[in-house]
Amino acid sequence: MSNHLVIAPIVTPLLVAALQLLVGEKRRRAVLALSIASCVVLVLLAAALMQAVSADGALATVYRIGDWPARFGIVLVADRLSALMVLLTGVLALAVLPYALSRWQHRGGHFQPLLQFLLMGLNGAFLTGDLFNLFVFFEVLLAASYGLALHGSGVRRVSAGLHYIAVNLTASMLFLLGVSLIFGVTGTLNMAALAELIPHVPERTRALLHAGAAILGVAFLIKTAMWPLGFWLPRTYAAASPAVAAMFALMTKVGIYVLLRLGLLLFGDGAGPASAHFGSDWMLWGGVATVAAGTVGMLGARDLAKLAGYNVLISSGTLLGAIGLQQPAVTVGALAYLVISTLAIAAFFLLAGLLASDGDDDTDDTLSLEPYEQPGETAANESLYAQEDESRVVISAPIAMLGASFLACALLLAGLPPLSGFLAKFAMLAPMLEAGERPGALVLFTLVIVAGFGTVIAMCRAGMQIFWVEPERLFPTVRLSETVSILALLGLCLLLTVVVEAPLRYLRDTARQIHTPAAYIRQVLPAAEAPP
Amino acid sequence: MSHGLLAAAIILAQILLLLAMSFSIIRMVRGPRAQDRVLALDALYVNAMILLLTIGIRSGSLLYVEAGLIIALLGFAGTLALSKFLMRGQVIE
Amino acid sequence: MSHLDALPPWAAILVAVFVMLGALFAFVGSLGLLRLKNFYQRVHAPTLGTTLGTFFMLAGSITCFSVLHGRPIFYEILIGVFLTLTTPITLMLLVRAALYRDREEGSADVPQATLRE
Amino acid sequence: MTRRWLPYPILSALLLLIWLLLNQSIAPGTLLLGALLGIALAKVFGLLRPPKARVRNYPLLGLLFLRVVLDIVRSNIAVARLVLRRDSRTHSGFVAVPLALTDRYGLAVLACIITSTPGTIWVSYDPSANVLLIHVLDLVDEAAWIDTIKRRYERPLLEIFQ
Amino acid sequence: MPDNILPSTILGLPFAAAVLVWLLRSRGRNLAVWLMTGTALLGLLLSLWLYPAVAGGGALRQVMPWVPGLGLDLVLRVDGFGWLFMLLVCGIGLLVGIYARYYMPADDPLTSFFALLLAFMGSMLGIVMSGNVIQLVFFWELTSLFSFLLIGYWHHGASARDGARMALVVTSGGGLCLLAGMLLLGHIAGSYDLDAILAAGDAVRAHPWYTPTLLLILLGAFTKSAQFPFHFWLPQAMSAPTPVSAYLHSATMVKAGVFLLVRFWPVLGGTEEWFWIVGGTGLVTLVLGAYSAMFEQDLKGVLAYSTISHLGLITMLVGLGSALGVVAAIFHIVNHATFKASLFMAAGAVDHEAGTRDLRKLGGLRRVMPVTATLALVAAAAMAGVPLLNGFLSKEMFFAETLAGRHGPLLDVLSVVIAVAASAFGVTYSIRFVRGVFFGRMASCLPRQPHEPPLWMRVPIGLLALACLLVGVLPARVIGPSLRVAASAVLGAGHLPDYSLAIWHGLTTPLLMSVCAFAAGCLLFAALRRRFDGFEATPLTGRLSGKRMFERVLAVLAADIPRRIERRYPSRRLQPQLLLIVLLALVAGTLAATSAPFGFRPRWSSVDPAFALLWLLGAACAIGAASQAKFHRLAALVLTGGAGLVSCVSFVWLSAPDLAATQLLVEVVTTILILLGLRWLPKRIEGLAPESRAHRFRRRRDVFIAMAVGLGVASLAYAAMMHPVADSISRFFLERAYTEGGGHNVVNVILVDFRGFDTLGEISVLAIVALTVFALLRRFRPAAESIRAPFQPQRQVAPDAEEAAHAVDRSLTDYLMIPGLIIQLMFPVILLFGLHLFLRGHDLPGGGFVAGITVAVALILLYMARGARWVEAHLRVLPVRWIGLGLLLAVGTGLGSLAFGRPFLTSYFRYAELPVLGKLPLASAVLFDLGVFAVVVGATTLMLIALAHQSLRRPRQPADLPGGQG
Amino acid sequence: MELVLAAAIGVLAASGVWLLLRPRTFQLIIGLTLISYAVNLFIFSIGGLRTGADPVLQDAAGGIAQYADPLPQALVLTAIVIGFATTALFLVVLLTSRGLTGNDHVDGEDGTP
Ligand code: NA
Ligand code: NA
Repeated sequence: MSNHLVIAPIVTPLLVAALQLLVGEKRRRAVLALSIASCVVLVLLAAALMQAVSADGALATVYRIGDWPARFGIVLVADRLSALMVLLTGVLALAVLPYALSRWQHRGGHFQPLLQFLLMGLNGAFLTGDLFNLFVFFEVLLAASYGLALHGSGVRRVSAGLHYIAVNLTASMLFLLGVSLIFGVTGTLNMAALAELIPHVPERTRALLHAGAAILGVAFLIKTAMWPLGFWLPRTYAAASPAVAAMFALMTKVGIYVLLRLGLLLFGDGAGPASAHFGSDWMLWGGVATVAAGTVGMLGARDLAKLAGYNVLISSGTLLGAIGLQQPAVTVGALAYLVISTLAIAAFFLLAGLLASDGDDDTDDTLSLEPYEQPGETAANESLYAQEDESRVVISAPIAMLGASFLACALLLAGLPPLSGFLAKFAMLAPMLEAGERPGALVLFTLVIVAGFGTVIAMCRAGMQIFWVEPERLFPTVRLSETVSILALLGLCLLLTVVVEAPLRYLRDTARQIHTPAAYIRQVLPAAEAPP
Repeated sequence: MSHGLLAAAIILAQILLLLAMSFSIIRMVRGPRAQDRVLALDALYVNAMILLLTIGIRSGSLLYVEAGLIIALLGFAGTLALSKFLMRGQVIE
Repeated sequence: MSHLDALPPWAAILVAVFVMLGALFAFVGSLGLLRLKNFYQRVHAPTLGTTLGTFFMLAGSITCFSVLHGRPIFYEILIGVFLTLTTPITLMLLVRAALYRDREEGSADVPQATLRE
Repeated sequence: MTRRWLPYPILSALLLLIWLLLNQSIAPGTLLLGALLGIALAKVFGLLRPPKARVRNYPLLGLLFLRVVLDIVRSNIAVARLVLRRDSRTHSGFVAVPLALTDRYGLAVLACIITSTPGTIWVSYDPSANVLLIHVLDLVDEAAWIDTIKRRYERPLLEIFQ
Repeated sequence: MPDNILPSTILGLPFAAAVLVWLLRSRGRNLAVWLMTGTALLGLLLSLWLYPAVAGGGALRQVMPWVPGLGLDLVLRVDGFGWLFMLLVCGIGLLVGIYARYYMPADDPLTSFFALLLAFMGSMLGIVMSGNVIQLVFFWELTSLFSFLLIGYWHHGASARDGARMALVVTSGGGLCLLAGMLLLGHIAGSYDLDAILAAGDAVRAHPWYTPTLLLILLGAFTKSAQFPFHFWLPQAMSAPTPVSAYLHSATMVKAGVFLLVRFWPVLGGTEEWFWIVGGTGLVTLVLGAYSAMFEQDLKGVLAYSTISHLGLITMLVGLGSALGVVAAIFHIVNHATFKASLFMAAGAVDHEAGTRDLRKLGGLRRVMPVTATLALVAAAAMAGVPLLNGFLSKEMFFAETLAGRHGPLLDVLSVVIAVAASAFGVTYSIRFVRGVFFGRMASCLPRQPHEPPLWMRVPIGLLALACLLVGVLPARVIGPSLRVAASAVLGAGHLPDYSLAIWHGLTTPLLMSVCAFAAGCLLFAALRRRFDGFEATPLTGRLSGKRMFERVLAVLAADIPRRIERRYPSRRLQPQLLLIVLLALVAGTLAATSAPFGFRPRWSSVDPAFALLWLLGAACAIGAASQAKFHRLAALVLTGGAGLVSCVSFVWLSAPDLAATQLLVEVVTTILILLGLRWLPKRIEGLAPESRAHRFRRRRDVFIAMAVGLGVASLAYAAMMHPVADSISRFFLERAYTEGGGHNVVNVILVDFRGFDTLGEISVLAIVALTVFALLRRFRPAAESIRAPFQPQRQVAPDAEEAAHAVDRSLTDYLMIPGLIIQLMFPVILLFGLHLFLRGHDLPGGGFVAGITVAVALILLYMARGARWVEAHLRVLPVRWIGLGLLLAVGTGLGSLAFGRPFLTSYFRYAELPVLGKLPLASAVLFDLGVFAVVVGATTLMLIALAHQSLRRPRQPADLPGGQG
Repeated sequence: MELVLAAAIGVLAASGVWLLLRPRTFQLIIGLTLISYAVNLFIFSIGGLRTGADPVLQDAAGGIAQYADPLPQALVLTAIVIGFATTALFLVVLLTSRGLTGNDHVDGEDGTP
């Protein structure tokens, strides 16, 4: 009876990664084929999962790992929100993969397995219904992200990576403290069970519960790069190789996802008067501050990748504020914005990589020692970093394509028509006015619009500099695969301008579902499975 | 009576061992040379291992011997590495 | 302390003596670590703990559990075996390193190097 | 055939013994598994191409063992006294011992003996000159120490291993 | 074609054509021209076709579902007002298309130009046809975007770029304000549908958010229509190709602002705020534009400022608040579009033929281009408000409206005077325009030899001039019905004010004002005639260049200040970031913990003195490590080891042997790892750098913060320990571990069965980290001063060099001969112990992880004792293979249960009876644990060895690096 | 017991946090190690402390009250392993940083002592 669709998005990339390790780095084609297959399968799986959870009457699919009752074992729960995030992960990975194939993956070792591990971690974080398991998957995706962020080495990456790792290790410590406090107070780790127990936590331990939640919250806010916890982000993302940075566009969204999920599940309306909406003001005002800081940073940024990095901050601040409002209608818009901004920022990172790819080769270093390979293969060392020959279809003079892509990114990020960025922003801003009685709502509303204006200015300045001021500027040769990635992401955004209603209906159902968690709880913990 | 004696003996032994450990730690802090600190760490491990045996006796469970076994068999790896580092400036060459 | 109540008095006293003796030797060893004047003297002290200190404690443990379980249990012996094998390695390397470092500093208290040692 | 399957019988036997001790059982399953592991791990040891060893005199080995145990107990008490003595002015120093023993295993055993005995410690060994340098905590007579070591430990070891 | 799909056809046509032009760009410019003109003509004809549908005062609506869920359907709403604009957009678009074909340089393929122009036309149509305010904003921003691209069409010139950027920033910024305003409006009205909003006027005006809403919408309108103080972008936009100026910057885009004002006049108008803001802005713009236009030297500059002025006039008309004003505004919109478009085209023709637009250089061109001169004369006369031309009529209405003032004598008189003055300025610059170009002395030394432009460039100008004349002569016949339809659409069919479109109303005050203005204008021109050429900038206002101010403000607000702030972000420095994190966590935790009453009383439970003593030691180690970490790394490492050992003893003390074993082994491995790395760190010697006061302060501050954190964590821990929850899920595990999990060691059963999924993730982390470490170290470059081997081996190796025949590492092998042999002997013993730990893990402390680390330690010991080369010559360790296999095994075990129809990782457990061996437990979890074991072995050795190899490769020469390791 | 352990956790955390805020990479890694000790003990202590409890199920199991709480232990084990992995990674990254920037300051630029 169990629907293995739920576990598949986690196991597939893990399996593929293991196989890639066994196949060995040297057999490049086999490794690539595995990666491509994995990403395609992931998209298909996610689509099927989405289909399954959005069928009529379906609430969520619960998968009990090890066949233990949900309350005690680890469960995976695929509801509309998780399915959406899993699909987004798959789509992003599939779109970014061709780009990574061209020349970027050879700047260091084991790129493809690390990417698969990242996908495993992301999908796991989105699907798990267990708080500690969430920690584990966070660590998986973080570890993979460390590897990917450092991919290619070099001063910039390593010193940014050092900060990134230090900050995230600290965050992981906070995560553990928070989880253990919550477990200590409630005696459970299952999210649904927690939601069920929190209203009944005795008053004498409620303070502990709140402290745990607050510490946990800080950990997540570090991941979402809330001001003033997010100064690491622009630098890290700018230093990462473009394909990696594009995948990272999703990383802050994991924090958003968790805050959205746990915020509403554990501290929604049903959490009792003492705990309801715990921390939502922090998120709102933190989001406001983050948008402001991101806008200022973006206007001050001097290179494209930094600019993109600050756009990540703006996006995550916007989302943080929006989910801090805890209004279903705002959530709908926020989810739309989440999807669009992720795709757009990813595309922008890829584009920035192409536009600034000269001078990036400071990291090339001849390798000396390969103790773990057969001596015969070691001789092929030099070719390890040679450029890829599979996809060497090079487009010369790609200025029109690059320019159009840049424009599209700018429009998407600024939320200007005709692309879906406008719709997403509208969908989020309009209901914000309904929450007008909360002072932060109007401030956020204003700031989001101001941030859009700032984006126009910054992107206009950057774009004109690149495309208009220096028309004789030497554009890099662009490979077909790189173009494919960028166009796929932007095309998706364009598609979402036209096909809006069905996705939006899905998001509306999603928001309704996460704002009324009773059904989720019932689904995860059926009455028949009462505690022994 | 004899059981009271045994209980007291165990507690006293534990205190003695902890004092022994504290001597090691004082030596660790005081130095003066790196080799003194490493020696003290080694002694600390041994004392801890003996302490684990007393805990095992007190709780009546053989399971705690396990941890002692690990210290006896593998605890030296750390001090070995430290010694080698002092001698050669690197651990593996 | 419920487990220990099952011990017969003779065993309890024997175990108590073993435990005390073991702790005492370990204690004296570490005291030596603190009191002795220079490194080459101090390096001898912990051996008390690794030899008789451990030995008595193991004896206590073996007595205790053999009596408790009603059958001979020599599990702990392995600790002694392992310790006897591993302690010399560490100490040899450590003293060698100390000697080297003292020679480097030109200390007069240590013998100078032969061509190869 | 035996050489091929059981290249290091003593090691295998010792491993089996350790296995039995670890598992605290002599059930047939444990024995079988222990024997298998003993053989397999001895083969792994063989991969490291250790120097060849031959023990010629087992009884002497046992005697040496008893002698060492006795020495250890004596030295324990002596060193404990030394530590507890109020004025801790002891004369200690290095002693160079010229050796006749060259067998690696013999030297290894000697190292364990000297280091395990409180009050003496193996410092370094010069294989070209075959001179052993030890440090003695309570050094009164250098020559006596050289004699003790050569007589009490080296000679039996020579008999056992060479 | 039925009416109800006509609007969408009209709207869709230009976009479709734009895409087509873009796609067929290889086919050259003629196709583009045909598509442009054809589309515009078709649009014009179809719009005319719609006349019956809107003539009755009603509105034609076409609704296409887009995002109904957001209240956002594609509503096309054609009423009389919109219809009039559609005619304007399509009509002038047609003429501009024809004109551009001949105007643009012959070598320009024009495809992207026409594609943009078509897209712009579509966007403009979208604005005027929007029946939904958000949709309106959507198209509004599109016009900003396309105008940006059109202005920057010749982007190799700096002025084009600056102009384009300025236009984009100003108009899209306004557009965002408009979006905000429309969102507010929609919120107030409860719908974004235009009809609903138009019907909710009273509610809107009474709403507390009325003023912000009004301001935001006006910001949108004013920026687009170049109203003061946003007017400066329009003259800059004149760097665009002239057809663009003619189309966008006179006839269409800038009219979008006033379109908006008229459109929302019924909703927002009629209030004090409206009067003051709109009327005032219009007035200022009117005067300022007209005044500045007089002193421009650039032909297009004159027209641009004149446009600003006329837009100000229209704005003022709308702002005055009467229905008649609205009618006049609509009328003037049309009139201005016709004469200004034709003037721009004429100016373009002059530029095209003469090669310059500088009024000081031009002159006397009527002799070489008489047709153009005549047409320009007519249009300029219309602009000046000469009777019998359309400009006269709307200006009459404007004067009449200023006279009908109801805002106090002073204001009424002032507005009349200003109106006349601005009109006079208009006359002056019109004369200057015509005279400066076509009359006077024939210009010499022009860049080109001027002659009459091609016929098809003159035709559009002629048609527009003809329109000026026709409207001027036969207003009621030509424009009357359209104007009525448009005005009634805005005002409501029954609320049309009395007005008459006649040339002659008798000797009225407005006529008198016209005459005055005309006379004054002529006089002014005469007075200043000789001095115009001398003005480098506009007197009085010229120093306050809007452009420069804008650039400055933008540079300061959007670049300098942000850059300065951004530079102060601690993004390059880790310490402040960590400090912020720690502080925020501290504050958040404290606030949350004190948000609810703390319900526990401290209980002095029995304190075991031995345990207390143990932790006294632990604390000493921790604090010692903290204090030594800077200058005495080895001491710190040793002390950290002490603290770890103490916590390991505590685990045993508190009945957790598994934890103790794991902690111990991990600590051993960590120590070795750090030692392996220590060699690459720089020497650090105490007391070299004197400590500054700031550093001392920072240290004290950090001590304080650290103590606060420690206190906080300790209190949380204590509180939590005092309140263990009664019914934790642990009960379940204890009850089922043996019966259902098949193991006595509950902890291990949890790890490999109940929560095996965590373990799967955990070994993945290990694998990932090992791969990362490996990848990173492959490109490791040590610092310059650590490249040389440490001094010890150098010194110790010295004797080696003397007998070079021997192997390199004699000193190493000799030194480690005896210890190495013992370690070699222990190798199988440790492996045996590791296997033992593995096999019994399910029932007793142990398990895959501990066993894996044990095996890894065995390997490392061997490496330490014998050196990497020796070990790799004897054993082939393939750590990556181990990792891969381990992961595969773990996942495979998990997937195995799928074959039995059970979920992932469902364990299988039973006892097998074997002949000699007896009962053997068979648990699938053991297989899983084997995977864990393999991953741990692989990952740990991979990391350790990769790190160890760094020492190996350095002292050697690069030449012999790759091959000779085996 | 509780009080002692709480104080121990506090001291470990404080020492670790202090090191975390220091400028040298080595200080940072030692700090992170100490903090992870503190966190591990914290998680462990959450289940309540027990001395002399059985860590492993006996065949003749009476009640389950006599056993130590296994879940926090399992969580700590996972945390230890993950902490080990990330410490190793951090170490290598700090070494690489030291190699590339030439110093051991956390920011890669040697300004402060
Ligand atoms: Na000794
Ligand atoms: Na275990």
